[in-house]
Amino acid sequence: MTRGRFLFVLACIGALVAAVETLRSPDVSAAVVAASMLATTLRFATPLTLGALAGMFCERSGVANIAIEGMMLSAAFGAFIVAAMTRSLAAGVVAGMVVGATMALLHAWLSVTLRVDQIVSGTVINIMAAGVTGFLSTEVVRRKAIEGAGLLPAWRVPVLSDLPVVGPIFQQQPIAWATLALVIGAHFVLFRTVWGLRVRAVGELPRAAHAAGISVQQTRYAAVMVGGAIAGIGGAYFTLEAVPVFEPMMTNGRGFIALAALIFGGWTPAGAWVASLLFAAANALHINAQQFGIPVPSQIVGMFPYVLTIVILAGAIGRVTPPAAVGQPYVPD
Amino acid sequence: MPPERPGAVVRLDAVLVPVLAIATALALGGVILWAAGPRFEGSYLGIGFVAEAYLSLLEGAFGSRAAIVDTTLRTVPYVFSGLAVMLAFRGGLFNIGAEGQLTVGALAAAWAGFSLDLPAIIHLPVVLAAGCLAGAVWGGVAGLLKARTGAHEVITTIMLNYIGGQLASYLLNGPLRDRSPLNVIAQTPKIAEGARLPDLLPGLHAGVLLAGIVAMVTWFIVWKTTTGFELRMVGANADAAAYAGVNVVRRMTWALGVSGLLAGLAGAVQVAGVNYRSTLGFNIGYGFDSIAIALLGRNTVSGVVLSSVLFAALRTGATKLQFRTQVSADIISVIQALVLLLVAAEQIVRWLYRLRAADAVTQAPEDGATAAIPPSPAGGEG
Amino acid sequence: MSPIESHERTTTPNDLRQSARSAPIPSGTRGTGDPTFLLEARHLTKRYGPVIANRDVSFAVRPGEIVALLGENGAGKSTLMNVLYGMTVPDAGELAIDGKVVRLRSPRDALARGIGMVHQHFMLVPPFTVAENVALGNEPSRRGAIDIATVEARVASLASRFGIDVDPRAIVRDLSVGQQQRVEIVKALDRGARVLILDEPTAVLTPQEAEGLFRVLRGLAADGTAIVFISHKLGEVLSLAHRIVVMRRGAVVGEVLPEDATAESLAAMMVGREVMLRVDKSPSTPTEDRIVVRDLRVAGDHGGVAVDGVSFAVRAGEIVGIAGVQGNGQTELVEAISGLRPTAGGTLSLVGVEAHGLDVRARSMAGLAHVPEDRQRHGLVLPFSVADNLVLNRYHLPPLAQRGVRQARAIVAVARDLVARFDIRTPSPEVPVQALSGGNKQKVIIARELSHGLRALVAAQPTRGVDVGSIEFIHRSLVDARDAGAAVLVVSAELDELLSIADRILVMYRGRIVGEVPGSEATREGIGLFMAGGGGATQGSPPAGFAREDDVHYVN
Amino acid sequence: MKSRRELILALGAVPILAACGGEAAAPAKAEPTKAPAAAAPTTAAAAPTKAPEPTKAPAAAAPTAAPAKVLKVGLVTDVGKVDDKSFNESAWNGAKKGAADVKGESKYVETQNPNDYKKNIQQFISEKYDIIVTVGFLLGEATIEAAKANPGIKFIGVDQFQEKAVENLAGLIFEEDKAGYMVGALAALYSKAGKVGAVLATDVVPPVWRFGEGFRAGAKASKPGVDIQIVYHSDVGPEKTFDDPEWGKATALSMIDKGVDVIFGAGGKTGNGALYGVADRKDKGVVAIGVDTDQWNTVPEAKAVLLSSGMKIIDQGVADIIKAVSENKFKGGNVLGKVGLAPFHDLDSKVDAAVKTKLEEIRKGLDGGTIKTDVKPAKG
Repeated sequence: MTRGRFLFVLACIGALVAAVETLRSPDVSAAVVAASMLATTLRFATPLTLGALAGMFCERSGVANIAIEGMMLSAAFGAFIVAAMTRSLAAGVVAGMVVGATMALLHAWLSVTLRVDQIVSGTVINIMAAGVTGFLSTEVVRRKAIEGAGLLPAWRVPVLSDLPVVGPIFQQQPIAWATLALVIGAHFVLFRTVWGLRVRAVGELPRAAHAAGISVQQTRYAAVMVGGAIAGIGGAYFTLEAVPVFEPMMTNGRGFIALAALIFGGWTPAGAWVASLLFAAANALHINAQQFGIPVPSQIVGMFPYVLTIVILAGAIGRVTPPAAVGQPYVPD
Repeated sequence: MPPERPGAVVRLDAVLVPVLAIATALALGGVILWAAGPRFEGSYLGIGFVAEAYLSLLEGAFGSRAAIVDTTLRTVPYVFSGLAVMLAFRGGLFNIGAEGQLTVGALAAAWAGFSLDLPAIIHLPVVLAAGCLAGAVWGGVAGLLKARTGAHEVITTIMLNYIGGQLASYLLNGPLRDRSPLNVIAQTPKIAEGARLPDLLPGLHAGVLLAGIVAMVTWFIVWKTTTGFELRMVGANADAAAYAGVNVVRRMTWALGVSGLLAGLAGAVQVAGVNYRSTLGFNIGYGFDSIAIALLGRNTVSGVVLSSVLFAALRTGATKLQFRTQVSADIISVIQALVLLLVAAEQIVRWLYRLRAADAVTQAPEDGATAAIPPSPAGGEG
Repeated sequence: MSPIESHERTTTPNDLRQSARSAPIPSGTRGTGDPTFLLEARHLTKRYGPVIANRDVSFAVRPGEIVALLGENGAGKSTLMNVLYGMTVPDAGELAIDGKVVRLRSPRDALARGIGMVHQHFMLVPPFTVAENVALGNEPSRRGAIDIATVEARVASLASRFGIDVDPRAIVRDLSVGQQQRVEIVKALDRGARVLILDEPTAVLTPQEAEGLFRVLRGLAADGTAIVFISHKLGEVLSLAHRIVVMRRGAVVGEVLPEDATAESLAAMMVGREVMLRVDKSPSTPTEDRIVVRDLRVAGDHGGVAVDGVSFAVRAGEIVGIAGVQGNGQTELVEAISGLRPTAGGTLSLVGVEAHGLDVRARSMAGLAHVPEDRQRHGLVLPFSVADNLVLNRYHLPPLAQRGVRQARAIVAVARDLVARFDIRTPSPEVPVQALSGGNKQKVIIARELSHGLRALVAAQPTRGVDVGSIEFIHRSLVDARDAGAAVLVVSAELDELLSIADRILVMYRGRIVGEVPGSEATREGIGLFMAGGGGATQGSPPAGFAREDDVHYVN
Repeated sequence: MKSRRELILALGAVPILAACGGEAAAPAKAEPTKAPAAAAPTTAAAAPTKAPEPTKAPAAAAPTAAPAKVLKVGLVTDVGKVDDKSFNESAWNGAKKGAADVKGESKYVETQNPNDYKKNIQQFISEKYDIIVTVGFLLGEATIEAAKANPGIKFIGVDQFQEKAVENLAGLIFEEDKAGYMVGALAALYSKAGKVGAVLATDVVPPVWRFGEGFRAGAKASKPGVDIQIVYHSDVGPEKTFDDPEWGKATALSMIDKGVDVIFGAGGKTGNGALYGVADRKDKGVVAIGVDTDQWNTVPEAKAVLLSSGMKIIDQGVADIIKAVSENKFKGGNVLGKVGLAPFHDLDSKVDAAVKTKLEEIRKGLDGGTIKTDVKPAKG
């Protein structure tokens, strides 16, 4: 993410907060509003960030991923059903990761091994995820009257979570905390580790990586599946951290907003996180403004991430460069 | 890269693989149905249940005159949007935005239909043209961005789908909303009588005819005109097209614009022939379905038409299947996803049925010449 | 050499270099099983569909030996090299290292056994630093993180030891071609290469840069590294190699020591018969200007100036050649003339018309034909039929199209005519052009470009990767076009080609024309000097400051 | 089943069910038919004693109808599933119960796409069903069309207001504004912080909007000066707005952050999300109010914090009309279903008697027309 775009994002977030601050009702303190907006923003940003990180590992290795939505949706279902069956939330999260990674394995098999067009492969996964989870939620969850296992309890930062105004920010649930850790972890993995270097090499110039003795296929499989597992955590967020139920189509297009965040963030973990925060902040503003009786053009809020992404892609606010080999199957020889 | 003009052997192959893919997907769907069915009740194995499910699907799609009419009506928008995706594919572009283009097409058509006061003979064409124009603009934006800035059309068309949805939400709740006190729905007023597509047969509007004509025109343009030649050239090798004097920027914009036009026409025909208005939320699912249709149809016009019939039949028959078996109609989506999977990854089908791979023209790499031409998004078999 | 030693050498490559050998290079042999061979290929065969790229190829190299693999484009050198490096698995035959048969399934296997390679198309990741590129695939790590500092130190030490100038922290994208090649060599050395394979390493270098490279290679060989040097340039092969292996049509056709060979004898082995050096042609009788370039400036792909104020004119009835090492602006110049690339300044007139604002199509209609440098990328639409490719520039004109509708019968008729006239070997005009051989593909392009209303022709690398028979045919066609009154501009990296057909030769260096020589007076040496940016004795003066610039980049 | 008994018992104790009939607040001038016999306003005295055990119901109903053939009831959902814990489920329960009561059979078809409305209705027509229930106002047009074309079949359109009565179509409509009004009043009266909130699906959908604006009016009227926070999920399309529990929860939490202590969640799964959000903060003494059905039964996770629900008694309304058909008492036109508050369940002891009294007054006022919600039928 370029410095200019980073400042642009900061300015946007500042403007969002300022907008609420100036228009809020007199009996709620500014600090409360700011803290509340921040809390809401972090909450909305969690699945977006996870989705964007999932897409990042995938695309950094040169495999386009428009199937974040499908991976998250199927993981949301898998996490829910396993948690419900085992009555273990931890098992549910693991199941979410396994399901996400399994969908990713399908994506990798199709696009890396069989060299199916990566967009087509992503489309297959999205359609399949919607159909299979819808079908199973009717035929299994409904028929067997399966009840959810509840939600992951919040983890409180000892002293800080008891503070009056900002307290809620420091009592997030595990996946929200894990997301922050994953942003840092993903940055470290991608830019500081051997595997990260190889993933990036494979995504930029696969023949160079191949010539250096790296298996392009294995690296892509691994990266896509790591991404899938992260998408799986994002899916588990919906059914184990946000609400204790699974609903068909409950990811509600967030996988595509995550894709937008990934692009807006220039395919970097920090950038994707900041972009997710920005998009989440727009939603938080939408909610907060209504709370204070300010009419908001909802459709404009709804368009915000998508318009911004097109603008960025068109190069109007700095330019983003995708990994050079994204979308191209690697054919050795 | 497969040759564009396949020989006879390959042509047979081009039919065989999709047919086997469909059969395999239905078989797998049958296994799922069987698992969901009452298979362990007594000695009942549940095979009959699967058979009943598929028979009801067939009956629901083709079992009566009404069913056939319904399937035909559903085929119409699929043909337009499937052709839209196909045309873009031929130009090497992936139009995921059929849904958004269809939405804005429907909006524009409805607007032209209820707000303009024109004689019937020109009103209908104006309505259809308005839908085409709006769709063309929506697709053309993505084309222009691709051609001018390199912004990938997959991403921009996805984003434009969402923007189109929000635009529809705004317009249908605001400027274009039916203001009659009785209307409580986010929809436009009904379009004028003269703006509606006449019925060919009771319940079957003339859009069917239009779909046939447009399919033939599309075929003619893609395969017989210089424009189509340029389109295919850009799709197969944009660099060579530029070298041959084709204005690639213009041709890409044109391709996505015309693709959007066709999708917009799908929306307009739904407005003029079926709903007589544009209602929020009525255009869901066309985007991905049309991609599946174009791929299943191997990006050929006849393939698109046949695939459209198949998808329409699946959707139409789903009701009866659900009614008879009380199994979730989501099974249809599962089957569609399997069809798409098997068509896209035809190696699976070949492996399953031990088919010989189509004679790929392999060649030795020439020293010094990198044959680094990225594959076109769709396998481009004619 | 025992297996244990070999293992140790693989892991600690520097041992070998420290015990630099100075033993005389044994004379060549094609026999197998010689225990002194470090790397040996035995009876390799590799097919691609109907094409046999390597036929029963046997080849070997000893430690400290520089073996040149000589052959024309398409002789099978690259395939052999890919097999040696594990990138291609042969259909038959085997490889032996230190006398032991090995199977190389991937470059990883090759690298592990001490085989390093410098590819013609560099295998460097542009956004990475030099150190990251060197580390790739062999990364030291500490507590999970890459220990890039260690790699940087290793690069610096290797660089200083072999006199290779590279900054380990530089971003590869920002380096010149010559520098990138050095990074490739360092990369291979860092991986402990005992055998270094270089694929056409001088194709992108000036003669001076090439000389620098040779110094490095000789140093490495003296240190015990076995070097396989792939080339089709006779001169450098004779001056560098200890032993020369010649390939033709996928097979090894001969093996000689340089002291026993001459350029002529090598050439004869390469092509299988005496090369006709000059095309039989009459003196040119140039008339009016057809291509006039004045002070033309063209931007390169990544910003920067690729063509920096070039002026020349090509007249009807003459062939003007542009010589120069690849990457000195010739590609951009040709693209600017044909309309594919916008100009950044200066004027260009074609057939008497100011070309500014005319697109590719308009220039083509005005009578400009263009044989592109990269025929796979620009010249042909591979999945299209031969017929469609033969009309790629005229498909929109009557009688091939009437009111926007293509006329299949007329197209096939034209195609049949061209197939016959230009002797294009194809089963039918309907088959996809990708099924044709390289020479026939090029003939498709030549046929298309030379067959209609030709007034000016720009041909870039017209015979690259083409068999000898086709080369003669193409040269003949160019001369015929000239004699028919066309202005012909030929850009070629093959000096011999220009020497044989051009009436005048211009030399490009760093975006400028640095010299002009009449074809009849041109010599390899004279033009070579210009190509290196040096002043010519014949005419013209080097661009100001060239000498200074030249030495900024490399200190050997 | 248990739920019904408890509901009605509770109604006996707190008779706050607003069964509004007559001319009161139909969106337009058309005259709603009074809900058939069983749907008559439940009175405090009658309800507890007459409440039939559902298992016994068929026995009671059988002698009255004794149909020669089995009555077939088909139901077409709006886009969604019959177990949506919301109006589709409620209507399906009503259809099942109604059919069972008259020894008929029932079947449903779940709609996947708005384009399928007509076709799904047609399915039941071609199978010669006697009664077809269509759920949701979006199906209104398709239902009217089908009813006109098939005069021999009785149609029940849930949430479908009819401009002109169709003889064989009963439009079961509800005054969500009144339900919302009562919810708003309850919220305002219960709130200790003086801050109440509503988390709603999109205001583009009229019943949602009426719930929301009714809530506003009720809260304002009952406790002037109360801080009312109403948030609609209008930034997504109608196909998503009901299916976004994560958003509902986040919105509820955002309100709780600002001191809101009573939250009304209305809008399918999105509204349910708000209930989950409140349940998440139950240690703060925050309570939630559900919608459509008594969500104490459908959202068990929120039992402990569920104060009440703003109900549309769809199931009983549908069942009653089915019964009327079997008794040949069916009449087309708009049928006004009952709306009201669900029992307080776990929190009953926390609601002051004064509040209960006040709510009863409001119910009567709404019922009798002395209190007006002044909510338009739809936004804009």
